[in-house]
Amino acid sequence: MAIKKDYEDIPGTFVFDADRGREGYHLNQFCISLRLQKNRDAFNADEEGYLDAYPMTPEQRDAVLKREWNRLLELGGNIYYTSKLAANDGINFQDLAGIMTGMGREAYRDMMLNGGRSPEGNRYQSEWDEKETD
Amino acid sequence: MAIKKDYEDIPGTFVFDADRGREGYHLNQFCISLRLQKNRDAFNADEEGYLDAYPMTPEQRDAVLKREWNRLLELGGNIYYTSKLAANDGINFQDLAGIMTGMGREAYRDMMLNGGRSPEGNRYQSEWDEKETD
Amino acid sequence: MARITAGVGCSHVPAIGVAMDTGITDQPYWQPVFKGFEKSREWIKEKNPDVIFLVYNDHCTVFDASCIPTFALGCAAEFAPADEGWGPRPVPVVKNHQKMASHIAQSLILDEFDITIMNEMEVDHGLTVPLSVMYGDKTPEDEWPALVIPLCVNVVQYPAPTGNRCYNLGKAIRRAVESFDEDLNVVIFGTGGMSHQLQYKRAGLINQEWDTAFLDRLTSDPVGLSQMPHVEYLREAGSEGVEMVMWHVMRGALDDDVTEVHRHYHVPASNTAVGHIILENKAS
Amino acid sequence: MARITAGVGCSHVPAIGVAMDTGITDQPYWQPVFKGFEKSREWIKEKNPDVIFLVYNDHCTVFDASCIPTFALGCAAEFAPADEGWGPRPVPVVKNHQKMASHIAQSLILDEFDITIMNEMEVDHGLTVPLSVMYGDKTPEDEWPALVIPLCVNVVQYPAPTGNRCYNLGKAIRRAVESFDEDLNVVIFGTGGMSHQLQYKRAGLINQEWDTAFLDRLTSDPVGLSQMPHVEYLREAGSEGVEMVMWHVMRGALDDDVTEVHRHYHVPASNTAVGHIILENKAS
Ligand SMILES: [Fe+3]
Ligand SMILES: [Fe+3]
Repeated sequence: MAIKKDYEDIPGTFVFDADRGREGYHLNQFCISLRLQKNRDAFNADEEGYLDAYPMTPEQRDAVLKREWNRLLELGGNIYYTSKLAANDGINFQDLAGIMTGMGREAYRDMMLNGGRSPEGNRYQSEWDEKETD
Repeated sequence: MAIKKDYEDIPGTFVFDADRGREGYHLNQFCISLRLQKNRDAFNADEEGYLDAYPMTPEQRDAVLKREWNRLLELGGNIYYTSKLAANDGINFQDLAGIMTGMGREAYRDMMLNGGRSPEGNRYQSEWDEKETD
Repeated sequence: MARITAGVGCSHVPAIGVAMDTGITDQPYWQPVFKGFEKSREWIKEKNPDVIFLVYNDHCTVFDASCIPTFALGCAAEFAPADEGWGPRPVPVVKNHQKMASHIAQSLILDEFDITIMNEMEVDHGLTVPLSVMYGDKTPEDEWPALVIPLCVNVVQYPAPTGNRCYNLGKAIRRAVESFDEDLNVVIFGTGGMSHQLQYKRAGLINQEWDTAFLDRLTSDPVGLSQMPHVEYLREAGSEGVEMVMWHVMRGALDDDVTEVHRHYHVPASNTAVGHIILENKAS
Repeated sequence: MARITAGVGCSHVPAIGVAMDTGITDQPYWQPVFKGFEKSREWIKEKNPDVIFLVYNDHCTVFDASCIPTFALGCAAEFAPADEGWGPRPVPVVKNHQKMASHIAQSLILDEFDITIMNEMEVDHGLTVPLSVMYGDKTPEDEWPALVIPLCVNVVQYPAPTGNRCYNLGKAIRRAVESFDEDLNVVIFGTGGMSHQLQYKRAGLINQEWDTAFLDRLTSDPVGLSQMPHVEYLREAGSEGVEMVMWHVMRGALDDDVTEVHRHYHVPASNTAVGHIILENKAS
């Protein structure tokens, strides 16, 4: 594609562009349906049955059922959509971030109280690759 | 309002601007609901009951029930919406125009076959006013 | 690289669709309407575009009054013909070049056009009638010979986008198409018009002189033509004649210099003057 | 004549709304967040705007992925708080100045901004949290002290409108407001940000240095600031930091010269740096 994705070298980040939006469409539409109580009730009563109405891929469906929060993003989900599924489970944005970063709830909360994740070393994928090979 | 309505002196014409759109909102939303067969069936089975779901003015409601096609436009309807009500009644765009112009179906069709209504004398309200006082 | 090679201007009168769908195109009333598209059907078979970028308007069918986008770009995989009050037209589902459509959407937004992206959408006669007149009879079991990227323009709720904005949008669409890597032959359609008024006491207005000048100026003076204020369309070409602003999108996407390869004009189809033009880039 | 007298930039973190709605604003975690809005509440009581033009984004609540407008202007009579997954916020329904909103819509479209008109719309925390922090606790039985015209900007599906486009939209909004005949005091809000990333392995990114420079340049270099490319927001301020483009709409609607009358910055609120600024036109 001739529009260069100049944002693809940001580490640990998905930019929700058209390609991701196409891939995640039905997954995201499922998630947003949970913003209404009647849909939350129906989903919680029968998750598998409720999901049948959304033609997502088997991988996406599996990630929903297993609440694999990072996998959902890797498969085209967007955080504002997947957070509706998290809200249904009683997980707020901060605790969801604790899970996605692999830090856990307490360590993540402490990081935020100490000023958050520094941009230093977190701007380019190459900086993360270096860390891993250290 | 400081946006001048430079189109208000066109005779026999409503320009569907924001003021008309606000006035006709529920009337038009009722009309467009008839684009679906299940709604046409429900409306045709019980017009009054169906209209209760749309908080239009008594005048608008009355004009719907009486199929007063010009009155519907005067009360904020737009032709693309009101034509859905006409379609439900089996009236197509051309016959609807025959009614709205007061010419009747045959005379209107003949006018169209002869090249349509000339712009001469039909550009400004003042031209119509003169004709009336002739 | 994808490239836009030609533009088609075309009325999209619903009654033309009804005439085709009910098989009455050889009746004396309709015969001259369709006669003028014979050459067009040969032309498009010859041209054989991969993709049609089709500029049209919805007629309060798919978009109700709750949400009125100025420019809505269809990015769904396909678009089913809508029920407009008398059942959906019996024509094929319209298939999109979805990847190109979303490339164009991204490009247009970065180019500062404030597009609304539609990932689900049905389409009304404004889109399907031009396909029917150009490609002839097709049943729901057939396929349209080209993929179609729909751009739906608000021309019902005043104000429509200006002619100038539409013309510049055409230029931005061209930039977007030319930055798409696949080798594709794209034809752009501008639809609607010509002069017509469907409503109230002035219904039936037809202005052949104005229509003819409009068709002439598409080749001779496209920039000047795009500067026409809304009130002139409304007064001279009827309240629904303002649909003609969509032709400027088509014209803007072409070269400054074009060749008119075909024109057709006939009165009436229902309440409407039927107008049609085919313009080719000289280099193509 | 209506006039825009001041601009407010303000984060709209949902957790701030939750803290207010559950009455925990005096807990040590939240106390410094709300402390910084004490002066703002006095200021807005003093300023007492008739209308707030509120630029915000929906967070996949009211707009799902089927229809994604770049700029959606709320023209409905009122806007109810939406259920975002844990029930609607217990705050007043938002009342519009409907006539002014549709005047602005018409003016913007004629000014070649391709607005989507919303005649029915609910609103999420992006709109209600800034009202709550500025006006304090309100129950559903209360009324917001000002009418509100909402402008919802797409910042979720890439690409958001450019900073330049947002800045110029602010200028067009000003022209629209100033051509409205009623004598009204209008304050414009730009909301969202500051640096934050809610998603994936880099979640929790905060860039205080970048945020501070952004707040500084709103007064000293607004035009230069509006030229920042999307990738800089994404890289430096986190993937959700791109919300900051909405502040340029606010800034563009003000005079070139403004006075910063208040600033507040605090980390954290949930995953986010809270930023807030009040700018007044010098002449006001
Ligand atoms: Fe049309
Ligand atoms: Fe936000």
